[in-house]
Order: sequence, then structure tokens, then C-alpha cells
Amino acid sequence: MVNKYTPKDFKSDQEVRWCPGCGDHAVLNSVQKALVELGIPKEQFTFISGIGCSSRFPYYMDTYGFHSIHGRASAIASGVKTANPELSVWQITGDGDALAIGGNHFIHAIRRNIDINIILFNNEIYGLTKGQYSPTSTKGLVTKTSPFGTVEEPFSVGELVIGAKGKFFARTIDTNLALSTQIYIEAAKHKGTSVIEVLQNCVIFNDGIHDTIADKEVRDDRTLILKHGQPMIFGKGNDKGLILDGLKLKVVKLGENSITEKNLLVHDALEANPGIQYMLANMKYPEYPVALGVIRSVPGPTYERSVEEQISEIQKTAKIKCMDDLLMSGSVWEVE
Amino acid sequence: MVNKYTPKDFKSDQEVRWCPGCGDHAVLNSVQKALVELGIPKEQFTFISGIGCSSRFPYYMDTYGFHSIHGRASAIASGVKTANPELSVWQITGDGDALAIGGNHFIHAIRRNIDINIILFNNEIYGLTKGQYSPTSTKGLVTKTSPFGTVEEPFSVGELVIGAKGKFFARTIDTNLALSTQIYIEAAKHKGTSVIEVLQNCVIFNDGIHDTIADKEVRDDRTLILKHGQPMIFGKGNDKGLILDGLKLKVVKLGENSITEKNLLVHDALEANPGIQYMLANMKYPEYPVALGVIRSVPGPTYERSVEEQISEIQKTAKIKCMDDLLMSGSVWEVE
Amino acid sequence: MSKKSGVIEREEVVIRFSGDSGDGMQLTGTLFSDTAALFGNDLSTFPDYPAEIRAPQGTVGGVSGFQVHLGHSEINTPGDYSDVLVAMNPAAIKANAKWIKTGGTIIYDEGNFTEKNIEKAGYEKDPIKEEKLDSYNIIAAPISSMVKEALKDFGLDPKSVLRTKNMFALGMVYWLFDRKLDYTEDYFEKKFKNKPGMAEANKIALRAGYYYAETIEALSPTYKILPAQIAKGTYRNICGNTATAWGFVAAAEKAGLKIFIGSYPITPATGILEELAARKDLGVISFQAEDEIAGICTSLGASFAGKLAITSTSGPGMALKSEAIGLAVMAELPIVIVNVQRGGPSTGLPTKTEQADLMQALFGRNGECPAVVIASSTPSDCFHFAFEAARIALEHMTPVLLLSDSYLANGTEPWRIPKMKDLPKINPPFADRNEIPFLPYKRDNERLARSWAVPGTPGMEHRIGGLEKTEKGTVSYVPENHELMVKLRAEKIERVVNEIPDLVVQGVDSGDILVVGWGGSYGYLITAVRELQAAGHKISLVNFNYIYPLPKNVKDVFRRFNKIVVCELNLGQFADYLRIKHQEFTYEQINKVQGIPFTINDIKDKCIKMLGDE
Amino acid sequence: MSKKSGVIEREEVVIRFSGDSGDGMQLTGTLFSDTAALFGNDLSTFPDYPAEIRAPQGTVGGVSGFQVHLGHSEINTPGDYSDVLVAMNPAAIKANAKWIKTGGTIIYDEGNFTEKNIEKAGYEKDPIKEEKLDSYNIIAAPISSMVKEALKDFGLDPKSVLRTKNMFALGMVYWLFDRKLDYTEDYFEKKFKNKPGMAEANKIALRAGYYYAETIEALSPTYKILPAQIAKGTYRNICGNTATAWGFVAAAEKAGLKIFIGSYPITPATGILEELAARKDLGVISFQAEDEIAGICTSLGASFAGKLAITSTSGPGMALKSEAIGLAVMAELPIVIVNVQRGGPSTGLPTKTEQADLMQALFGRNGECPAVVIASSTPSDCFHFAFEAARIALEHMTPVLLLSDSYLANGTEPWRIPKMKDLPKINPPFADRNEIPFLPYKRDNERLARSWAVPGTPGMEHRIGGLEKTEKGTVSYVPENHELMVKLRAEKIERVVNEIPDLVVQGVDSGDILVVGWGGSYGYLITAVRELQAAGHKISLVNFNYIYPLPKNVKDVFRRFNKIVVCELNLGQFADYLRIKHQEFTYEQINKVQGIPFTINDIKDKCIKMLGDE
Ligand SMILES: Cc1ncc(C[n+]2csc(CCOP(=O)(O)OP(=O)(O)O)c2C)c(N)n1
Ligand SMILES: Cc1ncc(C[n+]2csc(CCOP(=O)(O)OP(=O)(O)O)c2C)c(N)n1
Ligand code: SF4
Ligand code: SF4
Ligand SMILES: [Mg+2]
Ligand SMILES: [Mg+2]
Repeated sequence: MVNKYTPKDFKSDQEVRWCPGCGDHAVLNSVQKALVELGIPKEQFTFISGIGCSSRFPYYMDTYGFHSIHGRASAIASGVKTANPELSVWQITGDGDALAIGGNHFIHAIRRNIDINIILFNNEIYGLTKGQYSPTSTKGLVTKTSPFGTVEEPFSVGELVIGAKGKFFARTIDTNLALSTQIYIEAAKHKGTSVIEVLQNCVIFNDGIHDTIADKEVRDDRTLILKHGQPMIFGKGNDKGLILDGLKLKVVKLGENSITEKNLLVHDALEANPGIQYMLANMKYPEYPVALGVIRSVPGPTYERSVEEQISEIQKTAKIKCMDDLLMSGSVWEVE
Repeated sequence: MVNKYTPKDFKSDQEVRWCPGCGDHAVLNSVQKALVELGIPKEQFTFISGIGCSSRFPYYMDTYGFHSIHGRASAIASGVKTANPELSVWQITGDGDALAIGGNHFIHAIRRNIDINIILFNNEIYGLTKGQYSPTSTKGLVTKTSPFGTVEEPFSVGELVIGAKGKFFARTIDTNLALSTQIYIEAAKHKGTSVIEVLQNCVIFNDGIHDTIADKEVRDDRTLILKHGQPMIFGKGNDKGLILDGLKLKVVKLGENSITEKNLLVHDALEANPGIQYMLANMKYPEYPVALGVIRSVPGPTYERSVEEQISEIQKTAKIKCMDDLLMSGSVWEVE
Repeated sequence: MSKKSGVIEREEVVIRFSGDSGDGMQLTGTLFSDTAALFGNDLSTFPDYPAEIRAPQGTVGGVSGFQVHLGHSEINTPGDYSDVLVAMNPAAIKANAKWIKTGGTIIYDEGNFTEKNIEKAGYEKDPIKEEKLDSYNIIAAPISSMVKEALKDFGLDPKSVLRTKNMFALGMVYWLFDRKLDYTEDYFEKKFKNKPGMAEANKIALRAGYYYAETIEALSPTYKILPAQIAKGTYRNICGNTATAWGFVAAAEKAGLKIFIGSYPITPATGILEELAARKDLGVISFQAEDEIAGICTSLGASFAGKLAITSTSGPGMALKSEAIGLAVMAELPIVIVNVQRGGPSTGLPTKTEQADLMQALFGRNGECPAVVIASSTPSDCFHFAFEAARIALEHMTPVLLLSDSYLANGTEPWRIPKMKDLPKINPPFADRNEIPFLPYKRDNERLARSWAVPGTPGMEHRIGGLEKTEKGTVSYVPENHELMVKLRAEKIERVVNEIPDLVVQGVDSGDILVVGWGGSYGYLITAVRELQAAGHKISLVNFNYIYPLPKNVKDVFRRFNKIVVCELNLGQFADYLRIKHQEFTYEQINKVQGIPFTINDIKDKCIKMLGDE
Repeated sequence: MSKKSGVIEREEVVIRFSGDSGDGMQLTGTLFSDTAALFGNDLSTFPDYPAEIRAPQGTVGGVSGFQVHLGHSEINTPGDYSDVLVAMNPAAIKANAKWIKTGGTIIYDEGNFTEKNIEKAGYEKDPIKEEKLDSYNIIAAPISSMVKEALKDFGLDPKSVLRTKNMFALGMVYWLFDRKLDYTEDYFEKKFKNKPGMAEANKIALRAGYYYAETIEALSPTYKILPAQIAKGTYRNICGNTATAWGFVAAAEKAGLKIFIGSYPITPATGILEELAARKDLGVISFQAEDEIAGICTSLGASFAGKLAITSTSGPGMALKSEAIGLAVMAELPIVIVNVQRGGPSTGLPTKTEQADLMQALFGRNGECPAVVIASSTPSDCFHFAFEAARIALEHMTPVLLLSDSYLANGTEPWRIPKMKDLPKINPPFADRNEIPFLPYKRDNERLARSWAVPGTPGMEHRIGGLEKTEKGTVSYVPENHELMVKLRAEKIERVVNEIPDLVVQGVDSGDILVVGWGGSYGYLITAVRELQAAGHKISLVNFNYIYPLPKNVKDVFRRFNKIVVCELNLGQFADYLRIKHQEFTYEQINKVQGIPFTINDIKDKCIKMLGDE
């Protein structure tokens, strides 16, 4: 298939206003690259965002876009998609937008399995309001509203998504364009709510928060890129892997204790029972590598298609075909 | 210890207005019984509810009570407890109140691990508004707003709680007073957010929805009452149990295939890794028995105490001791 | 069926069915009013039930009532005082004693006037005596024992037998008003298609009551109310919530669009969502959202995607929607937000009626945030104003707030069914080809409405949002641009005035008193004003449906009366709004904040006093 | 330090620092104003920055400014036009050209006026020429190259070197105004305690600028502004948000309570939460909630539990809180809800100022839902009105809405520090022993406030909630009870009037024009009015801080002027409110909705025109 578009076709005429060095620039690029690969007519793309630095995203896309209000993007996107299932609907949101004020709409969109693609920019901070902690900030983080360190346990995005009946969850790093692009394509193809957590760097208010695992130097050893059907292998020299030890995951060195690729867990993103995916999503450095890639991708009926089917099913046999029929239905009487 | 109170001490002078036969009556009784056992002075008990049939609960308790607005009980209770950690704070809520409109406050209270006890009356319907489906209604349920059956996947309460970093989750049935009372006591003793899902019958709008498992005749065979440190045994004749089969749970018959009590899984509510508890919380009849009892109970720091400690830590060394100090701090100058 | 003596011909009569929440009074009242309507009476009904699903049996708090006002002449309210009270228990007497017309008829179920029930209702021994109702026309009917008797060989369990008591009572009332049983019998046959036993039992009880009434002949005088003189046409009974839902469906058909309703249940608005959820036959998409915010936001998304967007709620839910209404104003997307008002503030009196959310509708948002406000005034004209709300939203690209109330929502009246071909076509300003490149905030000169380019349309990709912006949609903090946009948005709403009808004065064109009402108090006000007119007073009524903008001729109407009296079920919100918009007039007020409608006498007495003050 | 020639003594002067968001203009302005304040000038400042954290470098959209108005006489606004503009790049010229006084001084960084930057700012070649500023006092300083030079052997990376440009510019300005460098040097020593190199680099740049200015002597005339004639006492600079936070802390101390603030960050209100989060030393509990609803609800819980409950937000967040404010009204719990207003509607202009949330504060709730509304009017009196809001909430058991705005929140001025012993004690009506059994809605006769029994108090167990209820707290749908409660809640708020001060007329007691303002426009209005008074006009000002209820003497004041002109940054909301409350007067209006404050001339010109119309 020859692509009809190039990434440039998705660039709007608006100046990009993120801070120089902000991870958001990279996400914008990878999304524009991914859209090219989807074979979807440009006019079908609709980007819905809430409020936050990341939520400025739709302005920079030459697609239909709605920069809405803080926290409500999941609800608006749900409405768009249910109203017109033909559209390719993308929600752009931040850790505050999706998980603080927007937490309820987020879990309900996921529960309903509405076919929207949610890109969650997780910089573990409120960027736009200049640096207050968010529901994903590490405990102890010093910010403008936690001058002595937070005392709150953060959400783990993957855990919450799966807990809300999520069927697609992936994780990527802003700077990894190739992986990100690939994931956006898979998310778009998945039918149902897809949540992609992007570990995004905010150079101004939370600089380097993902460096321990995202830094070029170390990322091969500290992250594991999952691929469906492939053994869970990672490390600079592809020398490490994951096995199951009782009910827990365990990092092993290939070659040591006569462990070979054969012994490693093979990633099954399609498995409906979330047990292992749940553990994968939750892996934290230094005990484990942080899992990237598509962690869970389970097929299931989508809300908007079920609604569509129910309506057409009912219309097949319905006696009421138009408003006049409805008006005259039930008990009516004539006055002469 | 001789109990200072009897359940009657917790009955207010208000007429109980639930429908005759409603499961809420039983919950009221078991809670009143449980409070007696706690050795807490009566004036410390504070009941916070949202709106719904179940949320009328505080009126019937002779304690401090606040019947607030729909969906906000978790937030109000969080405020009460953080403001005064000495109080014993109980949140009364329904499946609509906690999981529809109140979903966000619910997951955030849990994430913060504020020491409140949340009794969630799950009748899988909106009772007070006369019978619309709720986020826990089984797919396909015909209700006033789903005249052709719902097309939505319901939440599983336990799954959501654990996904939100929940540390205490228990399940009981309205009619099982002994079990319920026991669970309320354990919930009260647990430090941190305790969520108790009560399978409650709404005789008017969703009658018998839990009967498949809750009916006297069948409940021994279709439910499993978990006890920490005890093997997972159930059935009328204590003849069935659970084992782990690979990564999945499996029902076995004791005696068959030479399986004895020894082979069964032993319940560990204290285990921090939620793997098995997650599966237990999710068990559905007919494949499995439905799990009752305290499924998860993991200790951890509570929000309100951490706040308290941070403040007293800071006050120890703070130079500003009163408002006058604050006013005179930083750059000030004299005009003579 | 049978001959009667002592028949009294009446212009109109009010009957109230009252009993425990479990006694089926709502159904009884509905069946009675349907029968009266089919007979050709004009009528108005009002159900009145407790907020609890089942309040404690036998107590006043648990009483559920249904009032029907039927007549040969035009009927505009469910009536203040009842001619006939059917009381299924002592608590029903307690709840209604002061609302029975002197000398009226009370039918009660003797079998339920047990010591226990009498005490529960707060009486010592004899409710009739204690209420000093002895001289009324009292019919103590042994309803409970009669149904037991009638169904004794029927094989029903005792509970189900007693559930037919209401049909026995209804049978008696049918006899009293000389009505046929066939509509009611049909109803049971359909309802219990799969339980023929239940259908039969109810029919037996119904007939038993009818014959009992005939037999005792205590029920004289019986009433005869001739069919009303109403316009030719096909009629049906309709309540406000259904009429509202249908108005939207009609508008969607006329606009060639599908409806999307995103809502969260709340009393007394839920009926709109429920009716639209049932309209899958007409392609309605109903989205039961997780809360009111998601209700309006999903709808707003659907509006962006090109649907006729609706969201329905009541006061507290309205509060939650206010931020998103602001977004709709800013994004200039069409959406109708229905507020079926109930008693407030806060959770207030959820099942009661009030008109106290007017200021909230007008001003309850941050910033300069204008949106059209419309109010329905009768159960059946909810259809018309829902249609109008949708028309204005779609053609002017604006959110429209539609106010109804608990009284309209649940009340019913006969309604002459319109023909769809007689309704105007609705023409949303869809962007067309020659608008490429598409400028989202470019306006047409007449209405100042922007064009609507729906995702999926090639070449019209664009971005909208809640920040201030230029015509092109580009975010702008330029001071002058902001002021311009603020004024354009206000002016757009003001111009709606060109497409709404003038106020209609009911009565003389000038005179002593102009009664001013808005929305759902209409029935009471027009009845009171007509009675005062009949008594020779120079009094007229205007009832506002278009609240913002106000009709053009307000000033012209107001200045022709000596006194202007604004009547509303709140502390004076519309009066205050008029003070803002038409400061030049002086406004008297009649207010009531009791969770119940005005009574005709409320209005008449106060107006007469004011006439005297002249 | 050095002798100067050509010194001009001035009453007051306005200086504006302007540059890219990354140029550190906010810090520069703050350091300058602190130094001026320490010197004894009266002053007022206003920061003005883009909504983006870093808008694209070099563009007008990315310009960040900080204006300081200092004087020997009383200063009430940050000034309209600047005498001195420091422009770090061409875009800064573009953004400010029309706000420089004719003939004023412009200092700009030559090194940054590259072709690329000139083009980015939208100029062809020469910003000064293109803006026709040639005849002004233009100082093209090679700031970038000078700091490079000054720090060349310092071992700093080039980026850090360039970051000291602002200090070079500040040094120049200090020379121009003959100010000392020591406060600024101290600041850097403290700030970079652990990075002495950075401290030193900034100090070097600062001094380099100072000496450069001295050397070139182009900077004549230099200004001399003597210290202001202000009351004796200890002073500090304070911005509105900090003053608001401190007002609450002071009130808590005077009430013997702890503060609980539940809030969600939102521009421009976040500063209040941030300051209170830092006040753990004084025991403040700050709860960063998941959204605005949780913000107010956690606070309301804390109020129930006996704390001084605060929640702070801005317009859109206010919309979300409206349902819970209704609950607070119904439950009659004390809580202060702060709205730091910004440009609206919807997300609007988040960093700009406006006064358009007044109607929302008064009426933005369902039902008859009265709450006290108060507005602050200067950065420093935010302290007083926060204190007042807390006092009224606690003593009258009611929610209080406190309105501030973006201009007040970020603006600073010197403030004479009060002594805590001079502030009144606050006495919440805690229930006492002889109120057992405790009736939650029993009221005291004077204020109609209910008593406060806090969980944990033995024997006072009780229930409150959002449904209508009796004095005992029992839910009640009785019509007359509802009306009674509605009226009692309204009357309770009305009675607050007895405990607030009368309006103060600034100027003659009667005359031609009464300028009416409210809240944050005060500084501009008083300056304009004083200037008109000085020119001999019979004009006075009243500025409202107590909005609901209004002070007692409004009528008495209003009737003594020929014309009343209501000036506000919206389309006329306070004017409309006055039309409701005092319909007997005619109100002229001066309005501006541009996201920026009035200018003195706006007001003066319009007033003069009205005087002419007389
Ligand atoms: C109703 C409302 N509440 C609060 C805000 C202020 N606000 C805007 S964005 C934001 C959080 C931004 O954080 P996040 O979603 O993580 O996005 P980021 O800026 O980090 O990309 C907040 C609190 C708002 N605009 N509206
Ligand atoms: C803001 C708001 N929205 C909606 C409602 C209407 N409402 C009251 S209770 C309820 C749901 C009740 O369901 P649930 O929480 O499951 O409680 P139950 O009655 O089943 O015990 C709804 C939708 C309300 N009172 N307030
Ligand atoms: S503040 Fe942080 S998240 Fe926002 S644009 Fe700048 S770097 Fe990005
Ligand atoms: S409606 Fe259902 S939940 Fe509500 S009181 Fe009745 S039985 Fe209980
Ligand atoms: Mg973020
Ligand atoms: Mg429920």
C-alpha cells in the first residue's frame, strides 16, 4: 500500500508552543508518523483533549480537533465516537487531566470499551499550572504544593486501567520514536479503548524524572520491550530475561544456571486473564525492568458498535418508523 | 472487655424508611452490632453518605452523620478523617453513588489510603431513582433506561479497588448477619481505606439479583468464605476447595484425585502482591464460587497520619510559631 | 350499563386518589384520567408521591396521591380542592383533609381503618370526626373484605388479592362518573398478556367495585361531566417528560439529524432519558453517563460530531453541568440542556415542584457566558418548546437551556396530536464547499451563527476549544479581540429575538393589573385570571416562555397596565430579572416556595387585594 | 556610590521589564520592587505573562512582563503607561510600544535584536523606527555581549552566562533610580547558598550593568523618587494570593481553630493553596484534591469536623463547586470559597484578569441558595477580607464566597504589617452542654446562626444533610416548613448586614458623579477619581467589598449624587445586581472586557464626558 499522506499533511499551521526540550514534541512527531500508516482518510481523524500542556496537542494537528475542558476529554471523546463510529478518535491527556480531575470518565470509557485511543502523557507533574504534584508523582516528591514532599501513594496507570476492565494497555517513552509510532499504530488498529502511557519528560518542572530508565545509556538494561509471541528478553546484549518463579516474575541472566531463551516467559498480550500482564505493567526498576510495548491487547465488543447493532436490530421489527407513527401510537382518540 | 454499648444505643429515633424486605435493613443491624464490639466511644463514630436508598443510613444511626450529595461521600469522609484522625469514619454508599458519579473520589480515597470504612451496597441498580442500570449491572439487564438490555460491561468492585491500590477489600451478603458483622469489625480495625462490598437485594427494582449465589439453599455451594490463614474450602459438606492450576484458580472436590485439605490454597489476606487476591475477588459463579470474607487486608501508612506526622515534624524545628512570626518573616522594613 | 338517579351535571370536577405508596394510586389515577380523556373531557392530572421508594406503610410520609381534574370546559390545572377523595387508609385522610371541598365526597376503605393504622396516621380514634368531616358525603366501603370475597375462589395468594383494592375503588369511581370500564379492562389484558389470571382478577375487582357502588346507592349525587368543547382532531394524554422527549425526536426528524442524549438519572428528569432510551426504533442514541458532567460532555462530543445533542437533568445536576455549558457557549456548539426543576436548594425536595433555578439558568456560569433560556408551561406544550429549543440551538449554533419542572414533568393533559408536515423544517448552518479553508468562527451576518463542519467532512479539518480565539480558531489573548468576541457571543443570543413570537396578552390589552408568569405556573395563573375577568376585573395575563432573550414587545405590553404582578414559585427570581431588563417598571410579587403549585385562590385573593389597593 | 548630574525629582514613575518567558523578567521586577519598597517608596506591581509555560521564543505571544509603579505619593495601581521600558528582545517592543509614555526611556538589548528575532516579532528591520519611537530616549545596550565579557573567565557554560542578562539590565535600572544593590546581592547569596559560583556570577552581571550605566551617561535624566509619606510601622511587600492565605491563617489563630484547605490547582488561584501548603509550621492541613469538587467536599467534611474550612479556585473550578456550595448552604456549615477570577467564559484567558464571575457567585446554584459574597480590592487588603470572610463564615455558620482576581492575586504593594493583638477575636457558636439533646438547626435569635457540635463531642450526636429538614434535623417535605426554612436561610444572610461597616464615600458627600466600583478595580478608580477631584470636579468614589448583603447605607449614599456610574471589568454585572437591589436609581456603566485592568484615562475620559452631558 502506498501511503496517501506524509507526516507533514498532519501538521497544522499553528506554532508549536511547548517548551524547547519538552517531551511533547516527540510525541507529536511519532503520532503524525503513525497516522500516515493507517490508511484512514484524513478527515476521519478527530483529536479530543482536556487541559494541560499536553492537551494543546490538537492545535498542532491538521485534523478535526477539540481542546475541551480539564478532565473531560474521555467523556467528550466517548460522545464523538458513539455518535459516529466511523471516525478515528484520539484522546490526548495528561496525568492530571486523565487521572486527577478526569479519573471517573477515564475508567468509565475503559469499562465501556469505547473504541478511542487514549495517549496519556505521564510527566508525573502538573505542567501547565507550573509544577504541582499529580496522582502519578512518586511519594516524597517536592513540588510547589508539597514543599515538604508528598505523602500520597501514586496510581500505577496500567494497574488502574486493568482494574477498570481495560483491554488494551501499552507503555512507551517520549524519546523512543520508533517504538512509539509502532504502538500508536497498534492502538489505532485495536478495537476498543486503547490506553498508551507515554513516559514524558517535563524539562521545566520535573526534569529527568524518567531518566533512571529512559536515559539512552541505561534504557536497554532497565526496560523490557514486550512483543506479542516473543520471549521476554532485554538488556544491552539481549542477555537478560523474565521467568515465572512461583507466582512472581523474576529477572534471570541468560546463560547463567543454564537458562536459555527457551526458559523465558513468552509474552501473550491477547490473554484475557490479566494476571501476568498485571504484573508486567507493575514492574518497577530496580527490582525489574520497566515494561514497554503493548502489554495487553484483548479483543472484545465495543460499546459504540453494540449500540449501533442494538438500534438496527430493533429497527428491523419496530412498528414505529417515523415521528407520525410515534405520535399516533398507544391510546389516542378522535374529537370530531 | 465488657461492651459499653448495645446495638440499641446506635439506633436513632428516626423511622426506618426502606421498603419492607430491602437488604438495607440487615446491613443496618449488622453494623449496629459491629460497633458495639469496637470499644470506641460512641461520639467518635461519624457516618458519611451520598445519595441513594442506602445513603439514608446515617439517619438511622444515633451517631454523628452527614447525608451529603450524590457521589461525594468519599471526598467528604476524606476531609472528616484528615481533619480529625481520632474519629471512626464510615462511608455509606451505593453502586451508583460510589462507582458512577462518585467513582473518582472513590479511587482517590483508596489510593491515598485514608482510614475510612466504606460500605458499598451493591444492588446492581439505582434504587432511589426507581430502577435504572448501574455500573455494576450485569450486561443485558433490562431496566428503565435499558429497555432492550444494557450493552455495557460492568465493573467488578474488587478489581477496581485493587487497581486503585486498594489495601483492604471484603465482600459479604446482606442476609448473612454473622459474617457481615465480623467483616465490619475487621474493616474498622484495619488502618487504611477498607472497602466492603455488600451484595444487597433491592426487592423492588432488581429482586433476586444475587439469589443464584445468596439463596440459603445454594449459598454454601456457590460461595467461598475466605479466612486468613485457612485453606480455601467450601460446599455444603465442606467438600470442595480451590487449588492453583498453573496461573489459574481451579475448583476441586476433596477426596477426588486424592486431593485433601493439604493440597488447597491457604488464604493470605496480608500478601501485598495482589495476584491471587485479584483472582479471588474476580471469581464468578458458575465457574467458581463467589468469594466472601476479607479478601485483601494489607497494612500500609495512612494518609491522615502521614499528614499529621509531617506537620508535627516540621513544627519541631520551624522558626515560625505563630501568626506574628509569619507576618514579620522575610524582608520587612520599618517606616519611622 | 345502568340507570342513575340524582345525576348532577357539572362543568368540572376534581378527584383525588390517595393511599399508601404500595397501593397503586398512580396507576389508578392514570387509568381514570385516560378513560376520562377518551370520553372527551378536557383534563389535567398531577401525581404526588414521597421521595422514598416505600415510605413506612400507613404513615403520612408514605402517602402517594394522584389528582385528576376533568371538565366540560377548558381545564388548566389539576385543581386545588377535590370534590371526591378516595382514601385507601387513614393517613390519606390526614394528608388531604384540608384539600377537600366543603361537603365533598370521601370514599374510604373501612377495612384499612384499623386501630393501628389510625394511630400511625396520627389520629386518636376516628379520623373523620377528628377532622370534622362528619357532615361531608362519607362512604365507608369495606374494600379489603369485598375484594377478598370477590376473589376467594380464584386461587390468588392473599397479597395479590389485596393488590386489587385499587381497582375496586376505581370501579366505584367509574360508576360515580358514569364511565365505561372497557379501556381499563383492555389495559389489563395487554399488561398481563402472559398472566391471564392477573388480568382477570383485576377485572373482577374493578367490576365488583362498580356494582357495589351501584348497589349501595350511597353514592348520590353522581356526577355527569359532558365531553369538552375542544377542537377537532386526534388526541392523546401526555405528560411533560414524554412531551419533551417527543419534541426532540420531532425536531431531529425535521432537521434530518439523529438524536444523541447523554444523561444521568435524576428525579424528576429521568423520564426524558427513559423515553428517549426507548426510542431506539427511531434511531435515538441514548448514553447513560457516569454522572451529569459526562452527560453533557458526551452530548457535546456528539454535537461536535453532528448530532442533535440533548442532556437532561434537574437542579443539582445542572450545577454540575455549568462548566461544560460554558464550553458549549465558547465552542458555539448546538446543544439543549433540560432542567426539570425540583424543590431546592441542594438535594432539597426531590419529588416536589419549584421554579427556583431560573437565576442559575441565566447566570450560573463563570465569565460573560450567554445562552438562550426557554421555559415550557403546560405538560403538552413541553413538546412545542422542546422542538423550539432544538430549533434555536441548531439554527443559531448555541446551547439552549430548557426549563421544565416537576409539576409539568409528571402532570398530564389531553393533547391534540400535531402532524409532522405542519411543523417547520429546521436548517442547521452546515458548512458548504465554498467555505474551504474553513474558518470555524466566521459568522453569518444575520444570526451571527458560525457554520458547522462535522468531522468526516473532507477538507474542513479545524480546531475548536474553550480558550478565547479569533475568527480563524487561533487562540488569542489580544485584549480587543476578547472584547469583540464577548460582545459577538452576547449579540448572537440577542438576535434570537428576531425569530421568536411576541408576548400574547390573555385578556384586555390594558387595564388595572397585568399578571406576569413564566413557565409551569401558567395553568394556575390563567385559571385565576379568567375567574377574575369573569368577575369583571380589568386583569390580564402574560406568561413567558422565552426568557432570554425576552420577546420584543415586553415594554409595549407592560406599560399599558397600572400594576404588574410577577407570580412565581420562588422568592422572586423572574421579578429580579425583569428589574434588570426593564428597570423602568415597578413589579409587585406573589411568591410561594412550598414545593407545591399555587392554588387558584392564592392568586385570586392577592390580586383582589391589590385591586383594592389601587 | 557615584555622583549624578541631571537628576529629575519625580512624584512617581512606572517601569516595565519585558522579555521572553525565559528571560527572568518576573524575578527582575520583583527584586526591583522589593528594593524600592525597602527604600520607602509606595508602589504597586503587576506581572503579566503568557498562558503557555514557554511560548515560542522571540514571539509576541511569548513575552513576559513585570510592571512597577513607585512613588513618593500614594500609589494605587501599577500604572497605565511606562516611563521606562526594559526590552530584552524585539518582541518586547512589539508588545509594549503603545504603552510607553511619549518621550519615555527604552533600554534594549542590542545583542538580541538579530534579524531573526526582529522578524519573529513581526518587524521588517528596525523595531524602533517602525514603531516611530526614534524621538524617545533610546538606549541600545549590548547586554548579551557585555555579560559574556564580564563572565568570560568565570567557567560558566554559555547558557548560564546569558541567563544573567536580566541582572545586567537590572543593574542599569538601579543606577537610573539611584538605588542600592545590597538587597539584590543578599538575595542571590541566600538563593545560591550551595552554588556560590552562581551567586557570584549574578552579582558580577548586576554590578557590570550598574557601572555600564554610569559610564555611558546616556541614561540621563536619572530619576529621583523620594520615599513616600506613609504611616509609621513595619512594612512588607505582599501579593494578593499570599495576603489571602495569611488572612485565613490569622483568622484561624483568632478563632482558636486549625485550617483545612482542600483545593485543586488552577491559575491564578494556585498561589493560595501553595502558600497554605507551606504553612505546616502553623499547623495548616492542606489537601490537594483530585478535582475542585473534592476540594470543596473534603473541606466541607473538615468543616463538619470542626476546622476552619477553605477552598480556593478560579471561575471554571467555581462552576464545579456550585453543587457542593448548595450543600453547605443547606447544611449551614462554615466554609470560605475563594474565587480568584480570570478571563472567561470557559477556559477563557486563564492568566488574565476580569470581574465577570459576580453573577455566578450570587446566583450560580439551584434553588433559593443564599450565601455571603465579599470581594477584596487591593493586593494587601486581601488579608483583611480573607479574615472577614472567615469571621463571617464561622460566626454566622454560613458559606462565604470571597472574590479576588488575577490582578490582585499577582500584584504586590507594600503593606503595613498588623499586630495580631489588634485583630478581633472570632467566636464560632460552638454548642454547649445545656444544648443536649442537640437540635442541629436551632438558631440563636440575633444572627439566626445554628450551633456547631463537632463529632467527638459526647452526647451531641446528630445528623445533617442536603434534604429539607426541620429544626430537629428530621427530613421534612411539609410545604410550610420548606417555605419557613427558605426564608430563615435568606434572613440569616441578610442579618450579616448588622455586622459589616457602612460604605465609605471617598470625596465629597454629594455631587455630580458617584463612581461605583467593587473589588479589584479600586486602585484604578480611586486614582482616576482623585485626579478628577484635583481638577475641581464634584466626583466621589464608593468601592464595594461587601456584595451580599450590601451595606446598610447604600441608598443614603446613592441618592446624594446626580449620576451613578458603575465601573467594572465585565458587561455590567454589578450594575445589574444594583438594579435588583436598588431599582430606584439609574445606573450608568463603564465596562471593559479585555482581560486587562482599566486605565486611568479610560475612567477619566468617560467621566468627563458624562460631566459634560449633565
Ligand atoms: C476545571 C479546571 N480545574 C483546574 C484547571 C487548571 N489546570 C489546567 S491543566 C492542569 C493540570 C495539568 O497537568 P496534566 O494533566 O498532567 O498536564 P501537563 O500540563 O502536565 O501536560 C490544571 C490543574 C483548569 N484549567 N480547569
Ligand atoms: C447530582 C445528582 N445526580 C443524580 C441524582 C439522582 N440520584 C439519586 S440516588 C441515585 C442513584 C442511586 O443508586 P445507588 O447509589 O446504587 O443507591 P441505591 O438507591 O441503589 O441504594 C441517583 C442517580 C442526585 N440526587 N444528585
Ligand atoms: S512545562 Fe513541562 S510539560 Fe509543559 S511544555 Fe514545558 S516542558 Fe512540556
Ligand atoms: S427501592 Fe430497593 S434498594 Fe431502595 S429501599 Fe426499596 S428495596 Fe431497598
Ligand atoms: Mg502532567
Ligand atoms: Mg444501587
